[in-house]
Formats: sequence, C-alpha cells, structure tokens
Amino acid sequence: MRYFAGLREVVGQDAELLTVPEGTTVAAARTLLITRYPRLQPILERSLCAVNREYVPADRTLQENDELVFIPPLGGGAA
Amino acid sequence: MRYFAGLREVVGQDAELLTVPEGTTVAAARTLLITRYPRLQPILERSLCAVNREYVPADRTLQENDELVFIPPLGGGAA
Amino acid sequence: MEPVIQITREPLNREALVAAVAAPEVGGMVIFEGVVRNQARGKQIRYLEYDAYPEMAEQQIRLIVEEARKRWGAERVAVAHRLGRVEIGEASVIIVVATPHRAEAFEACRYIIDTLKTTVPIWKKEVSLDGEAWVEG
Amino acid sequence: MEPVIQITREPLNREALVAAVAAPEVGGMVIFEGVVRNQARGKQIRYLEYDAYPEMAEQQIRLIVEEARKRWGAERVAVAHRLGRVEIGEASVIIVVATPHRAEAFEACRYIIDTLKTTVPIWKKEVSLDGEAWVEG
Repeated sequence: MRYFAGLREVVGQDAELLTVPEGTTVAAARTLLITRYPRLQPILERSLCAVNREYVPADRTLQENDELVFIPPLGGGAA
Repeated sequence: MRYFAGLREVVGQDAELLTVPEGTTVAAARTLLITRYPRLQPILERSLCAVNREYVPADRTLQENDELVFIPPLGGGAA
Repeated sequence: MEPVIQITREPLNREALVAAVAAPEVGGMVIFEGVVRNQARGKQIRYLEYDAYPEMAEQQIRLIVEEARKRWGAERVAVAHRLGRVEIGEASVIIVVATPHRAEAFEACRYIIDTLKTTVPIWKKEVSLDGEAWVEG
Repeated sequence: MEPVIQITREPLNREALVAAVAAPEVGGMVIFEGVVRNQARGKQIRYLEYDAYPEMAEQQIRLIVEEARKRWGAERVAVAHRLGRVEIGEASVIIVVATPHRAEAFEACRYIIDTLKTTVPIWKKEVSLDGEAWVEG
C-alpha cells in the first residue's frame, strides 16, 4: 500500500505492508483499511483503485507483492 | 492605390495615384487597372477589395484621397 | 489589457509576449507558433518571404482580438507576425492568450490564428529549390 | 521522437521543452501552460502544493501521449508537471505539441491536458488565507 495526497495525510505515513489472504479483492482490502482507519471511509469511497500502476476494477484479486494504491479524486476541472 | 505581394511584383511598384471620375466604383477601378496591366487580370479577379484599410464590396464608390488596395488571395490554409 | 500587436521584420520573441500577458488571475495560457517548415505542397522549401499591408493587417488583427474578447472573455492577448525572409525552424507568427481557465484560452487562440490566416492581409512567398511563388490558401 | 515526460520539483523550463520538440518538418506548435492563479472557488490562494504518485503518473502520461500520436499523428510532444510548492504566476504544467499542420497540434494538446487532468494521479492542495484543502475536480 502506498498513500498519496489526502489519504497520506489521514494515515500519517507514505506506505505500509498489507497482509491479506490469497484471493482477496481490492474491494475487500478497501473494507479492511476502513476498519483500520475509519476516517478514510469518505475519501476511499470516492477513490479509484490502481494495482501495479494501472487502474483496476474493485473486483481485481491481489497477488503477492502487488502495489495497491487508492487514487483519491483528482483536482482536474477547468483550471 | 497600393500594391502588395503578387500584385506588386506584376506592377513593379508599391503604389500609384489613380485618377477617376467622381462616383467610380471599386469594380470600375479594377476594370481600369486590368486595361492598364492586362497581366493583373487573373489575380485581380481573385482579389478582395479594401478601401481605407477595410474590406468593402466591389460596388463601393470611391472618394477623393481614398486608399484603394486589392488584396490578393491569402496563404491561409492548414500550415 | 490592451492587446499587444506586433508586425515586425525582427525575429519574434516568445518570452516577451508571454511576459506581456502574465497576470495573477491567469490560470491557463495557450501559445500558438507558426513555424517555417522544410516542405510544403511536395516542394523542398528554402525559406519564406512574408509581405503585409501593415496598417490594415494591424487593424484586422485588432478586430479579431476584440471578437475573441467578446466571445471568450479573452482579456490578455498578444499577437506577433514576422515579415520579410524567415528561415526554416523560425516562427512566422506567435499568438499568446491567457485566461483564468484553459478552455477559453484554447478556443480564443485557435479562433485568432484561423481567422488571421483567412482575413489579415499578410502574404507568403515560398522560395523552394524549383523557384518561388506566392501561396494561395 | 520519444516523448519528453518530466515530473519534477524544479521550476518548469518552457524553452527547453520547446527546443526538445523542434524539427525541420514542424509547421505548427501549440504550448499549453497551467499557471497558479491568485483565486479559486472564491478563495484567495497563497500557493499550491502538488503531490503525485510519480511512477504511475509518468506511465499514465505516456499512455495519453501515445493515444494523441495515434489519433492526430502528434509525433513530437513534451509534457512537464511540477510537484511541491508552486507560487502564484508559476507554471504547474506545460505541454508542447509540434506537428506539420496546426490543427493537429491544437487537438492533441487539448486532448493531452484534458485527459491528464482527469486520469493522471497528481493532486493539488490549495493553501489559501482560510486554510488548506486537497482539491477535488
């Protein structure tokens, strides 16, 4: 797990190791994180998911050494 | 009369005085020029007309001291 | 601001044009540069030669910029066009538009160059290995 | 050419990016610059702070540029994004697209910035007189 932007500020660290059973989905990892950091819930629910630097759907299952990152909403817009 | 680009090269000068009767139209001046410089015909027929630095229709009548310029086709395009 | 409009035989100065439109409220800037390229219509170009009816060209550019201001609120605009001989790789025209948001800068910049190319009395002569010719669009 | 992609904490260098895309076949160049402005959403901005997931950001930008190459034949592209603290008037992003004809440069440049803003993992925090907040589009 790596954390960026608003997520990193809530968690208070850049990265951490997440140990999950084989076959765990990204969605399940998200639920686990919310249990660990309840304040992440609103931002995680609006975040996209990336595994190994590619956007993935939430039903993607995680493998050993996968780099999982939740991507908080981007600034984007008209600026 | 002032001449630019291809017109100037055919005429061989930058400008000249054109004396015409009162009420002469731009179209009539064009015909007069073609009489004087037959080689101008093809380019003048594709040119727009400007009087005193504004595009005008060919039926515009000329006044004393008007600056008449025929505007050869512009390069424009996709470049 | 009053638009910056230059019609000049000197090389164009992108940095100076950008500096002229800078302001604290600017969020997006679009710069277009027309550059002389080494071929056109299947010919190898040696250089271009630009001629203008300069007083009318400046007035026409002013009208175009004013229209862009009305349509997209583009308040900060600089337009520079080079005359005379321009070499391969040199800029013949630079347009800089700075606006609070980017969409307006893109729209206004594109409008200005497209309209300039069709209505502003500036002509180009292509000097190629085969000879030279005034280009008609 | 291989696209130039920079994600950097240093001030962006427009001249170097332009030089990187120059070539004799270039006829039109469009440069977009996103500039930090002094207000947003009714707040007086002091400065912005950009954060990125840098490896993924670079990869996403590469995909976007590749798509622009496919769609518009935009072969000569440079994209630079600044990270960290960026002051009012400084560029946070610069995109340079050079093509034989201008239409493709405009289309590709606009596509790249619009897509970058929505899919590339770079975030901005607005630091205003009222406090600070990560901006959601």
